[in-house]
Amino acid sequence: MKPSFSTRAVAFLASAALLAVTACSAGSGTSSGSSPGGDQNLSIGLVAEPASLDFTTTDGAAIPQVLLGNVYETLVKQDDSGKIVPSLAKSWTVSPDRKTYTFDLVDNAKFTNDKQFTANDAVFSINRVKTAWTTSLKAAMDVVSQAKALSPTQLQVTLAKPSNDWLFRMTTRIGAMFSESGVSALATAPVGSGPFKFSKWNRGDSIVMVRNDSYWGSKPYFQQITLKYFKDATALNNALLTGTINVIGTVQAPEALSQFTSNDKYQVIEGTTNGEVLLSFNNSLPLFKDVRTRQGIRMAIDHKALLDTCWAGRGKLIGSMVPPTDPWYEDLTGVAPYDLAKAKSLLQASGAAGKTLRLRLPTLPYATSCGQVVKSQLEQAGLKVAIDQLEFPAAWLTTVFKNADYDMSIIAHVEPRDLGAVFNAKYYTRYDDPTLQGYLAAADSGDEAAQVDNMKKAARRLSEQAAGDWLFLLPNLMVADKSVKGLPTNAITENFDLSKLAR
Amino acid sequence: MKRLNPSLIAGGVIVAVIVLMALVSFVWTPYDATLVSPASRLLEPSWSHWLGTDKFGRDVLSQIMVGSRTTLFVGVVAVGVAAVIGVPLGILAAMVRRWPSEVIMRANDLLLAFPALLLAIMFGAVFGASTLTAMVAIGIASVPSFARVIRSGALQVMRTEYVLAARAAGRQPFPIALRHVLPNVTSLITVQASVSFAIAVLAEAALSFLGYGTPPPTPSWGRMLQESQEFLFSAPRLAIFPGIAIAIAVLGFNLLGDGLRDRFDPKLEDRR
Amino acid sequence: MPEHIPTVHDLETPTAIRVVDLVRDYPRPRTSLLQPAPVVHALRGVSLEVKQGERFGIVGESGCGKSTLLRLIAALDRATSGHVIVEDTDITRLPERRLRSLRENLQLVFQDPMSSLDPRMRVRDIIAEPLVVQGHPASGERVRELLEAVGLSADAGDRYPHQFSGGQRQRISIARALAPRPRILIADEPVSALDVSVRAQVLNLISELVDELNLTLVFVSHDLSVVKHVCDRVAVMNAGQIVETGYTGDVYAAPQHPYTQRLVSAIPTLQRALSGATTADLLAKGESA
Amino acid sequence: MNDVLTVRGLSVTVRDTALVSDVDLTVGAGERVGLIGESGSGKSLTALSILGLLPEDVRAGGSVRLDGVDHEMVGANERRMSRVRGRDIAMVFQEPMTALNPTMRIGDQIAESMLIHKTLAKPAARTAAADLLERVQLPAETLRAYPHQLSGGQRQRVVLALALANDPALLICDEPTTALDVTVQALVLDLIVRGVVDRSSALLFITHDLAVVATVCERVLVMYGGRVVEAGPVNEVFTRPRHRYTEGLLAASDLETTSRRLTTIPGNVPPAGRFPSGCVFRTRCAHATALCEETPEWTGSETEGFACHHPAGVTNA
Amino acid sequence: MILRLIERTGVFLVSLAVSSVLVFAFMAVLPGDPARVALGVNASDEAVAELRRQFGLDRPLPTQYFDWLGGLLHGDLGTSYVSKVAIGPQVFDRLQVTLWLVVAGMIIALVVAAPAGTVMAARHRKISGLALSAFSQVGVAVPAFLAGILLIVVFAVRLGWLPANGWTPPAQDPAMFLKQLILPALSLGLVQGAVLTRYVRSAVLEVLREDYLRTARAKGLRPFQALWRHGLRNAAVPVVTVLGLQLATLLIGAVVVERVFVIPGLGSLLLDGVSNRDLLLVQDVVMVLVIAVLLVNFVVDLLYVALDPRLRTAS
Repeated sequence: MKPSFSTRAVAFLASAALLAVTACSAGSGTSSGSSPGGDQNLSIGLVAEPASLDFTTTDGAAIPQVLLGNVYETLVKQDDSGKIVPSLAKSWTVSPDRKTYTFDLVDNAKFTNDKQFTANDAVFSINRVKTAWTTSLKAAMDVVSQAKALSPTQLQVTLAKPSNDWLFRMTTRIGAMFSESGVSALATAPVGSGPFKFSKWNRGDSIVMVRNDSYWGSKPYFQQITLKYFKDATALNNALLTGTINVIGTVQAPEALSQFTSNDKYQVIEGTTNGEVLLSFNNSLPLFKDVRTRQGIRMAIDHKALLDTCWAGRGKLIGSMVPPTDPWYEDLTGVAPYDLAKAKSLLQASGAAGKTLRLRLPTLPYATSCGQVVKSQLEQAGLKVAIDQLEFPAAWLTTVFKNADYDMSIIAHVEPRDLGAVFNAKYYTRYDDPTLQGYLAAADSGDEAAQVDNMKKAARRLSEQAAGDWLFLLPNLMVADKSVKGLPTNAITENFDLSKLAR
Repeated sequence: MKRLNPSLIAGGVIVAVIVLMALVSFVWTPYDATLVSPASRLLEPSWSHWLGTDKFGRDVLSQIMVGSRTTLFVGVVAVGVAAVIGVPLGILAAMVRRWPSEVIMRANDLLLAFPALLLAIMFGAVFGASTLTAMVAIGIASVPSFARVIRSGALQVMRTEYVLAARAAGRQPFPIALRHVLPNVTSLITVQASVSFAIAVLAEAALSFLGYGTPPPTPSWGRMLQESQEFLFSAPRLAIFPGIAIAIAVLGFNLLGDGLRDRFDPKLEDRR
Repeated sequence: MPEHIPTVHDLETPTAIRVVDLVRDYPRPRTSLLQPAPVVHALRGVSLEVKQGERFGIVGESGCGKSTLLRLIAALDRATSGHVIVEDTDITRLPERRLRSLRENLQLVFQDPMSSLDPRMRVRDIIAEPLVVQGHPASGERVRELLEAVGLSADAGDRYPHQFSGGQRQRISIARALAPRPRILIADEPVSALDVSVRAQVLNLISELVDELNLTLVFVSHDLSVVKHVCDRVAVMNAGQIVETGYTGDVYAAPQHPYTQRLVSAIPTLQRALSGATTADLLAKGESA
Repeated sequence: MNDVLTVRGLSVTVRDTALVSDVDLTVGAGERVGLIGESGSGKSLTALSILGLLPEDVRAGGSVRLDGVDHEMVGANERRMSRVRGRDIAMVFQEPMTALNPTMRIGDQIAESMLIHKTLAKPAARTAAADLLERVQLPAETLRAYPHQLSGGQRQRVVLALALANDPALLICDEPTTALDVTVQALVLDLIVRGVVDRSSALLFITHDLAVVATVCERVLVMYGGRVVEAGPVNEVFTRPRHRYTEGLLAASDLETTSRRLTTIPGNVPPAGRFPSGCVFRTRCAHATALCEETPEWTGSETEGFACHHPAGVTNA
Repeated sequence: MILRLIERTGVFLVSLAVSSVLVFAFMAVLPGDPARVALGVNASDEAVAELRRQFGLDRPLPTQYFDWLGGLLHGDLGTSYVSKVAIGPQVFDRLQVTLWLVVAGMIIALVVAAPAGTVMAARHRKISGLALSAFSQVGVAVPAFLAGILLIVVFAVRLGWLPANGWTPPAQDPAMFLKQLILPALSLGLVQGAVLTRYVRSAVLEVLREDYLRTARAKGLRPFQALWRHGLRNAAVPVVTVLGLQLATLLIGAVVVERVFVIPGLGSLLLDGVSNRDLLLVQDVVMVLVIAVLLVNFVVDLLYVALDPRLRTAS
């Protein structure tokens, strides 16, 4: 597979299914200012432990979840509503041809190695993506033709062609700003300019972050935050129940929520994420080339019942590859409503009825759970479904993702704005649709209004063509001690913003 | 005089009930064990669902009935693999000269260094997680204990005068192994098989818990237990029923093994 | 050791078994890597000759090598050096497949009536085994005949060994040995595990059969009195060697070798005891541990 | 001569099967009494019930009294019995290879018998142990040896040494030489006899070997099928047997006979507990009549007599 | 005795060598290119090739094997393909955690099993013995993780006496370390204890039938005294074998309990390694486990000699 299949970055990766909690920067609670009783500690329970601290060479959602925004900062970031707002860049301008971006940088940011943050660091960081990064995400930077420092606080980036997506990608890990002299041991000793400093990593157990007392912005409330990792959802719940942790960052067992909702010691936060749980089709197979098969399958699934059964009714039903936090969101759940009779006749017509389809599931809780419901529902519509479980990530990535040796699969795509990346001839969905590609190209190069308009068309096209079935949108479910404030309602970015947390 | 002992009776009855349950499940279960029905999810035990339903609305009793098939399959595969490799190996080690025998037993000890769970996980990684691969691994891991037990039994048989008599009559080694050694170690094989069966059932549960066991939707007690975890507080029965089923099955096979051992081992019963 | 070569009492009679300078060493498990494995010298050069139709006894205490000697004669073990010649065939180095005639002509009866019969086989199959192996038809007729010859009823064939007493089991053992119509019968301590009242029965049976079937008998025992009753000639073994050979009456009445003398004097007998012999008298010729 | 051991009406049963019935037995001080019988005759069970060491589900009835012990020993509790065992009664068992603890040095095992009964303190017990070993003609180094370093005969001598450690009033030997070679047997038998003679202890010697019992003992009791069928001085019983079983046994063990054919007792010894009712020997006895279905009365005194309806040496109708 | 030691050591070393080849060979056939997994599926072929070169995965297998083995001998376990950090210290830390857990579990098992098994054997026909026996049968039948979950529900969640999970190194906070150790050690120890009890029972039963125990009682020892002084050491021989085997099994078997109690032990490291296809890490962990098992067997062998004088020298 080639490193890039369009100007657009292939955002999705293993991370997708790891169910990263990606938190938005603006919290729902009130955030403390700069001088709270800062000797307080907080412990947060999470699910996926990073394998390394270096997201330039190691994939996965777990690393940016911890480091981005907390240790590393970006020039621009997303707010709760998905809007791009300043961070290390105070402001920026775009040239009329939409190819040149000029950023004005803050002048008081300092890395934890005591070096001042300057435009040279920004140039270094942007160029380093192309040269030193090894993960597939680096492709998002391919569109940059030149980055240069106009002054210590002014940066100019020139793109090869207009791209709305590039600026958005700069809010993700790609946009992380490194110190020129601080990249020697990224895997173990990250150096950033953010509100927290990496302190200690007890592998297999926890990562400890401490407040960066020389942070240029408003300082976090907590002196020390421990991120504890739990592979087992029940263990995570027990840890909160017995006071080992204060916050469950991602509820992996929604059925078990009742024990917290019924107890007034705890608060439960429910919002949305970017995680579209996709029932993917291998569109390169003859059977799936027939739109009736795809539509039949979509209509055979009772999404409400499915959500109730496999994720305790938590989450949102969506009709396409767009979460409600994206500007071009429309409710498309009505495009292919549950209609068993119609589903049967469509499947009959396409010749799919009676055929056996391989549903190859990654070994992840929601996939295992939803897979059984999907099987049962599709079988009522006249299909036969054989479930295969593939060990995640290694086996699933090789078999389904890389070799596309599958008929259907279920996985959550948690990368932001990943519609174009997922529905693509070269991606494992093998969805080759020039019309769709046309809309996407127009969206990327046009102005904001054109972008929103074209993205809406793209989303509708996907839904009508039934390129996949969007089972539901994973909810952002958190449980915390009642006293913890500043937890994000929605989780739509790559990082979990720790700086807003308070008591 | 060989008398039936309580262990043997209890173990035999439990195992018979499980086998019966598995057989019945082929022709009849109260409900389709794999049918997802959102309308009837998480029902308490009642007259229509004796043991209630799970989060998919599947009937727990039906799943336990069908799950007994998995349990038996698990044991049969693991014990089968272990016996098919271990028994000939043990007999061979008892019959060949000292050096080859030493080599066989050393190799056997080496296999002992790879615990069952480790093998199962590694096999799962290579061949993909499935009940079959896991159980083949468990079976292979059980080979050393089979080989050891059978070897010591076979050595005893080889020292008897009836083997000497057979050799004096001109019997070749292979027929001796088949006609004299094998029949006289069958009691050991049965005991060992019974014990290994119990171990395999436990191993399947542990592997299911780790996600290397029986994949869905095949009903398995181990996976039922694993799936029940998030309901430990809201519906503990979902964990209790398969947990009890596993414990009883293991108990049954262990009791059967103990009972058979007591029955076969003349030392335990001092009187004839 | 030329003095140990038995005197041939009758040159006319053909030799049934001839053993020449037989040595058997067993390596013991090594106790160290540096030194060679220690060796047990089970037989240190044994020579003897058994004539056809003779009743030959071998006497010795445990560990003297008599069982090893028997196994070598029956080709159940390999000699370290020396020769075993059975009916003019040197069987010492013959491969198993060429031992067919030995397997037919020479049969054994063992000591332990518990362990000498396969508990999982019916008596009928046990007795027929040597026949089946040799490729003879194992007719029910022959089995019945054999059972009858050893004084068991014909229905005994349907039962399993554990349903018989020690004496009866030894009879079954004898029937099995006789099945292929051997010319040589080797009995290894056949009565030492039996009760006295039953011992007499089995000894009588062996005697009768040997006479009737004209067998050569090699009878091994630790009990000189039993050997004296059964055998014409006896070889006394000690520490892997034959220390004395002779007619049983002579050896018993006038032992020549010091070991034999000690052995003979140590045997308590009723007559001696009733005529006032005490335990001290058993030790008359010195003691050993 | 006072009686060291007095057994009256001893019976041994397992569940409902009688293995030993109605055994009367007296051993006087310094007296050597033999108990002879074939397998299943109940002779070993008799010995074990005197010591109170029967297997768990085997029960003894009747009475066993020991001179110097003021309580009935049948059914006595463990505490009382353990005080008697090893001090007043000692026992040598049949199998020397397994009778000693393989993980304990010989010296410690011998000394233990004295330490348990506090007859001697530790250092003295050690010296006494060396002394005892010398008495059974074993070198002093044996003290530090482990059982596996000794031969069967040596081990049996160790067992004898520890049995004699506390100068017991009664020594019971249960087939002590059956597992030994003849030459070794001679030595062990001599040591046993000397051991009891030196201490004027009573000896109850159990064996199946007529010649051995005749050599060792003065008086003998013949057991068959769990009953004493005949008793008397060795010379008397072995030259003029009265019970038909004794008679048959003597004939069958006579290997000195010039005839090629030995005299036999027909049939087999039944397994323990499967002997016929009435006279236990009647199924194998050539002289048995319908009368023998009744248990024969004991004829004669306790030390000399028999239980037979058709005794030998009497012209019978 | 010393020669025997040398011989046992020789066997131990040969076993190590053979198993290292086995482990390496097994890893070599594991599907999934570690470099590609580390880089993500969309990585370019050039980048994958580069990483393979960097890790030395492009060299012939024998070279890779001897390099790895050489590293092992120097205590260098290499650098993880995925996390790019040295594996050695990680494995060492995790091994320590697992060892604490396993040893604590074994101690509990032994403390439970030795008296219970002995009583069961000594009173095997009495009600108390039978009751204990039945109890241990049930103990054997309960999966360890289920026991763990039940313990958590009762002692941590409902009663709140102990933490539900987690791990604190003893040096950091001994009190917390002990608190967190109790429940996992119990769930491991009780189940293993139940298994061990059955072996103790049969070993003691075996010993109870031995002649020397009768000799001891004939000396005047009471039944329990006789068992205590003469029986237990002899019964220990078969029990030590089982203990060794259990210890070996537990090193990896503890992974389930590690999962339930969220303990960063060797087992969970292995599971992570397998799912991340961190090949070298898996290879190292498996090798360390195998070494540990062989080492335990070796020690058990030596223990036999200490326990049973018959094995010291054949006179």
